[in-house]
Amino acid sequence: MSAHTTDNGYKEMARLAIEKHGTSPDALIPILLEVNQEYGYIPVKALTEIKKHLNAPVGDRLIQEGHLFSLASFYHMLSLKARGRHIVLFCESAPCHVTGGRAVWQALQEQLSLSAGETSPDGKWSLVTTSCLGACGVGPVVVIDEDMYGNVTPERLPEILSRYE
Amino acid sequence: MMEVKVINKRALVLVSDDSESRRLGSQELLQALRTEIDRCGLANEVDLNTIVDVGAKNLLPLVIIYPEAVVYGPVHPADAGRIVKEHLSQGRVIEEMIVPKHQLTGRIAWLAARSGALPAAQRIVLERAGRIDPESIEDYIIYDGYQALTKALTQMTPAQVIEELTISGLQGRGGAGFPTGKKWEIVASTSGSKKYVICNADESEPGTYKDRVILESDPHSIVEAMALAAYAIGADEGFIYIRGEYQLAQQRFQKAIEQAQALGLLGEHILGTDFSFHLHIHSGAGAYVCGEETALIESIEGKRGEPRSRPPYPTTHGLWGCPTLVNNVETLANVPPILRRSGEWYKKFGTPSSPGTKVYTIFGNVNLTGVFEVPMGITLREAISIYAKGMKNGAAFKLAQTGGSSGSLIPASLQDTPLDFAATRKAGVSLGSGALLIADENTCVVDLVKVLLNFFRFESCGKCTPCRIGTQRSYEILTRITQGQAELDALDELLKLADQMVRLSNCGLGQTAAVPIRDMLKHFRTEVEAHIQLGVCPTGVCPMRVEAPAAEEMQPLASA
Amino acid sequence: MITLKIDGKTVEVPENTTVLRAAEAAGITIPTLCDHPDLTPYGGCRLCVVEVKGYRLPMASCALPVSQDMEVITENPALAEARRGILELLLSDYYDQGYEDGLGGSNELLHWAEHYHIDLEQAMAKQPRYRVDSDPNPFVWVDMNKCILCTRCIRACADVQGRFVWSLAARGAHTQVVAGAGTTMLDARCESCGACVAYCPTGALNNKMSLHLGAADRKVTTTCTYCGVGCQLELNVKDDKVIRVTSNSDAAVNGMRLCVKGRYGYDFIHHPDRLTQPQVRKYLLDGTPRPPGRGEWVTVDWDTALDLTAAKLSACRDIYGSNSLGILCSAKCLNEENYLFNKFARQVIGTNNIDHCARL
Amino acid sequence: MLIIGSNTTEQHPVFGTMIRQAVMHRGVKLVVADPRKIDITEFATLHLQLRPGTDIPLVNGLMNIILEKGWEDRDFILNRTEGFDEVRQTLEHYTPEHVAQLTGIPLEKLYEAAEILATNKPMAVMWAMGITQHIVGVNNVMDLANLQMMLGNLGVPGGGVNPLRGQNNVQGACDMGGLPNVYSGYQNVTLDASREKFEAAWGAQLSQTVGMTVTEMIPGIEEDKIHALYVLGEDPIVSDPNSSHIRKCMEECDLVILQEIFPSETSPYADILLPGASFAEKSGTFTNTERRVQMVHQAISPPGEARPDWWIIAEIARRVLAQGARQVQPAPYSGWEYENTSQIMDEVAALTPSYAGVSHARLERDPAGLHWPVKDAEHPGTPILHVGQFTRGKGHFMPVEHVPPAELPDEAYPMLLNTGRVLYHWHGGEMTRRSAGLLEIYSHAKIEINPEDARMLGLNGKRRVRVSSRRGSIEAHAWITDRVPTGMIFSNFHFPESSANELTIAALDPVAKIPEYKICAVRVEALD
Repeated sequence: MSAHTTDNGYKEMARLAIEKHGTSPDALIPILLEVNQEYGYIPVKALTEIKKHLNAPVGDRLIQEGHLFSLASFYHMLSLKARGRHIVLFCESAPCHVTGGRAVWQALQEQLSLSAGETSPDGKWSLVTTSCLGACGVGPVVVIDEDMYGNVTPERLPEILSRYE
Repeated sequence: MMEVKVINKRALVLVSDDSESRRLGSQELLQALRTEIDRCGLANEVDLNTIVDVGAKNLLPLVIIYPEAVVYGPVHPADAGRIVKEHLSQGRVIEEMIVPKHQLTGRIAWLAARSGALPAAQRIVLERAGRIDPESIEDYIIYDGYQALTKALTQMTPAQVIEELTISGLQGRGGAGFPTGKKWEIVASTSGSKKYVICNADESEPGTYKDRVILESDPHSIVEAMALAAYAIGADEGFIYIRGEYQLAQQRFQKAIEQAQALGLLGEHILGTDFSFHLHIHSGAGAYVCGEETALIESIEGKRGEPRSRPPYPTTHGLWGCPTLVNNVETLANVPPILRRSGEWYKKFGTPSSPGTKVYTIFGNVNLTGVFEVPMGITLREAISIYAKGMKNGAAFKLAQTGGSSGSLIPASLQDTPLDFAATRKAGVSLGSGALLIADENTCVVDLVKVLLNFFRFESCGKCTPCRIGTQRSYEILTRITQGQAELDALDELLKLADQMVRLSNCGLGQTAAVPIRDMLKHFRTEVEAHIQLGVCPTGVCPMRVEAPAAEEMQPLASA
Repeated sequence: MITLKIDGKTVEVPENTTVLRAAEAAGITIPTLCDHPDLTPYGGCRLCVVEVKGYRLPMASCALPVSQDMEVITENPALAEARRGILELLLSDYYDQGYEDGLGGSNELLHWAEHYHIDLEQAMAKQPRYRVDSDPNPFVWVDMNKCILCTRCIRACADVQGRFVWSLAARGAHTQVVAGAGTTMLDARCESCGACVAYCPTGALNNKMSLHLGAADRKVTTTCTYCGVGCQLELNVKDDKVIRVTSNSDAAVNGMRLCVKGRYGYDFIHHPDRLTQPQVRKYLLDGTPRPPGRGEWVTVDWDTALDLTAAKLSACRDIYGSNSLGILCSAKCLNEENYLFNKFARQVIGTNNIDHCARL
Repeated sequence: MLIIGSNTTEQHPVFGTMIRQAVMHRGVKLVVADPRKIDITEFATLHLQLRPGTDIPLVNGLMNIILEKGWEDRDFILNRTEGFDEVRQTLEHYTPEHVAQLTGIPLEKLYEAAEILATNKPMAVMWAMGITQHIVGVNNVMDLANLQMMLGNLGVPGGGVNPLRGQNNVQGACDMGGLPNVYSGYQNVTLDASREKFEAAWGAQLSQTVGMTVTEMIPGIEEDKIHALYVLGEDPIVSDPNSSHIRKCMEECDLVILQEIFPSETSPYADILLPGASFAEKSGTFTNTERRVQMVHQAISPPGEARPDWWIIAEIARRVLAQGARQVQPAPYSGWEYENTSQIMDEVAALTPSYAGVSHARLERDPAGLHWPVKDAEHPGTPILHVGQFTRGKGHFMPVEHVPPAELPDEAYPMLLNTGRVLYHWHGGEMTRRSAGLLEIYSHAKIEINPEDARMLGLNGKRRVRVSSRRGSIEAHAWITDRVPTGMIFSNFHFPESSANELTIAALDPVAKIPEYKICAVRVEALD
């Protein structure tokens, strides 16, 4: 999350993403992923900047912010809301659920005082549910930023959460 | 994180125990076997269980031993010592006791078709997994890599490539089991100056991660397979749509593409021939529905992953409207071995109706979780006993769900159904992606199905009415049942919703979202009714009271 | 051409026709909500399902291309049950606050619900999910509680207007139609052409100016008064007032298309500033010299005004000659009126001093 | 397709939407030549942002390139046209380099444009006031015709020179003889045969001399040539150039009769105000820009005592004829007794060859309307002109040379003013300013100024500007936008309190007498 959240920052980000992926329709989602990666979410202003580079019909449509917004809201890896410093991903799929995920989810919400999709007022945590991460062998699974924790129990949570500043 | 498990050889012994078998001494046989197993110190390696309804009376009581799938019968208590010593201890099949295959009837008739070789020797898809450096093309080449491509480009016509696949009997491993050779044939015979090959690596079925293992451990096998596919159908461009969460797989695949390009195995004039093929990675961005091939194509085209109406199918109107071949990772992984050896060779594995191997992931309330590759046609009971080393904490098996969220709920009574395309279809069970979620007696089926529907109502693309609204209404009813707020007619309503989803949805997502509901009401109706009529959750999982508002408020995204 | 059988009738249609359009050509109406002949087929609502020989499940006829020798059944008890199911599902997400909308009773969802005898009261949602009137656009009323996500508005904005204001946001049970990046319509570059309203089958998008005005007594097709394109539009009249303007697919020039002025710029007709009485300057009636600034206005009857006009014009002509008069006719008036002005200038006054604002 | 001098999506919005769809779904290649980055440019394959008033150099330059590359349609030129060699000679000075310099369009874009336009057949040219409202308006139009003849794009579907007429019935008003030089159907007043025909029909002796245009009549008041004006549904104060001069003239006019639906900026200068009917309150026909005659149907009654304009003029005509010196003889069409407009159209048809087959009854039967010429009651109409042959026989190439605009920026008035309309309003705004919703969206005049200029002018967050020309000045809100290039501002004339026509120059095209609305020199100052 290094890009500048200034008008020029968005401009530059959009320029680089377009340079890298091009302006054909199949570049749209990669561009959005790139922006999301950079900012941790997709600021609407960045959409506007991207749109400016697509100022001619792409395929059978003219790309407007609306289409980019529509994509960003469809795909779960893309967020339209600013997120906390640490993103807690909880797998809510059945494999984790039957191995004790239900209890972990309750505990996680209580300990962070957050519901799904919320970000704490101090901007430290965002709690996000996800579908299967393919680590079902060690469910229930919680991922914090880049770190994956398997076989999580409610009891282990305080220790895990305490590792993050 | 997850490694490919080295599969321990363990055995599952099933003794027929219906009334006729009992009359003929099956209980005594069981006792004798248990004694012998204990005496030989094999109690931790062998699972002993019973089976009913096995057909032919003159063979009773009979004994089935997995993984060899050998059937002995009739077996007397006196034979117990020999079976344990020779077969279970020393691994020697007792030929003279084997029931001739043509005598197998009833629910074990399928065993006649089963190949008896040991699973460990039958790795096709995961042949190199864990044995080579996935980031080294040299390793891949040393282990027979790119031989199939070389052979195809230099010695075979595209038609011959397809012919070989057709002979092999390979079926799509994405879940539907469509014959791969036939699919290639259709795309090859569709006219069009531009065609595409797409590898569907948007592996999103919960619990399924076999494709990730393949891509992470043997990426070149997919590069090679896609090039073969392109050659066969006349494409010069391909996309692999890899799930966005699979960062390592994407990195390794990217590296594989670059290495292959550097060696002239991708790009223009591959191996000096007229054949050119360009391969791109397209990252998913988090949408289960993009596993549906037309949604995946829409997604590559920079749109929301909304499945298209079919027909026309991608084979004729796919990416950018061009004929497009879409195959799953596992399917493609089978292609180079088939072409390197032969279709006939491949057909020797698995069952006649479903040749080859299948890669499964197994997890849930079992002792050992992981990935394993076995011939088509093992039973669920085998998978749990042998590969997952039994149920965790000795709890009783209650149900399995195959194939991720969209799969079937398999009750204990169907544990002995062989897992191949034909047999599962016949039993009304979907084999799906090869995920095996094993749940024990502490699992509440209503709670589980509620979780599944919660998944679907968010993963539905929202395009068609039955899926978008049907999943939501079903979820609401299930929630009411877990809260003790439902009346009995809720079950009729659930069935009606399930029927609408199955019959009227635009794509497989809406259709399969109904499967768990139907299976629940088919196999576990008593348990569901207990929630409603007695006001109790038999497993004690459901709250049986209103904890939170049943339907969440939906906030418009618009600021307005 | 492709030949197929629909409900036993042999139908011949061009390739790539959808089954729904082919049925229409054969005079068979298949219920639909998301389909419209002007728009790209979508296949979302599933109301139009039919049975097709060779297919296990019902197929959405709006998105299914015809094929040679296809056999289609468009209605039977099973299909009727399926449609009832779809309508019930849609209604379970449809909340009506109870106001009289601006469409004048052309709600297609309710039409089909009544057709299939659905108990609306029971089927409709009991709670709103969105704010009613959620967009400040002065012409388009937005009540997403009535939205059935048929996406006709989105496709109308794309396929007809080419503006791409509307799109779908989120997915699954949370799918909704939003303007731009979740902004207001105008911020999403809406041109207020009203195409989305014209295509909306439920009134989720509605004519704000026509709310509570009810159904029209009659619709009068006429030609738009603004630019030179000559769009055909329908003036919806009630109690001798224009209460709404609608468009019609049959219009040769414009079809369903209209611009903001054509569809919504009609309220000047009833503006209180309208001149309703002939007026003349008082000095003319008094026969006194013209005061500076021409003095005050007096309202008179037609005879007075016309006689005075005629007298003054003849006097001017007789005193200064025919060419001392200038006649400006109008590019806003009828051909017939312009012809009469041309005749008036040349025959009655005797001058060729006639022109209009073509140059301006 | 070439769009030049037309802000299509705002001025002819429905055509605009069709062009957008053609680009997206039919793959039409669109070249837009306009000094401003108007909305349709986002659909353009190429936008040629030419300097205002350099249309002729641009078109000549494109033709120069077309000849250089051998893209011209030699068969068409040979068989269907004449005068090509003279044009070829003229074009020689318009080298791409020279044209690039004159127009400010980069050389490579000129080549690209020429290639797109010449190699995509058929190619249509669309233009509007941006072409005609110049002192060289007629030459502009002729040059576009040259281009299309050179490419063989005339008389074919999807080709042609397609003017987009400004007002709803400009075409009809012209067709009906609302011009100083022609009777209905463009029958020339100076041609004896025409005049005699109408004299016989109307039973009166008719003037042989061409009359005055609107742009001559009003200044004619000052020169004592005009003493009375009878104005139907027009607001010269707002819509004519150089408003302050117009006011002065109107002030002096002895008699002004105004027939209108609203009090206007002109009504203070009127002596008699006659309330007319709006389009919803009368029946008859309009003729659109495609020459398509379509029905207008009465939907409601006129308010109060208001009456349809045809009724009013007929009443006046009868009364004028009843008194005074001028006499009319009995003749087939000398009378003014009309019960409805259908009877009037029958008279038009009888006297106007191009409308001969038009009748209300026929239009009611075929709501798609009729494209004139409609030669008789059976003739189907003529959607495409010049198929196979031009009206005059062979198409004539007219060599056209560049003439700079009448007034260009100088030290005192350093910026260039371009004028036009916006989507939400119409002409003088008489109707649209009385539509609550339209006014809500676009409530006051906005002057478009380039951000760079805004910075130079020290606008710096300030909202309002004063714009002055040699003829007047207005104050309005500034809209800082890169729609306009530096050195140019754009203003509309929908709002009388800040109408661009206070500033515009009444320099006229010598032939068409159209004022040069599109270009004049102004000075811009930031306010408060």
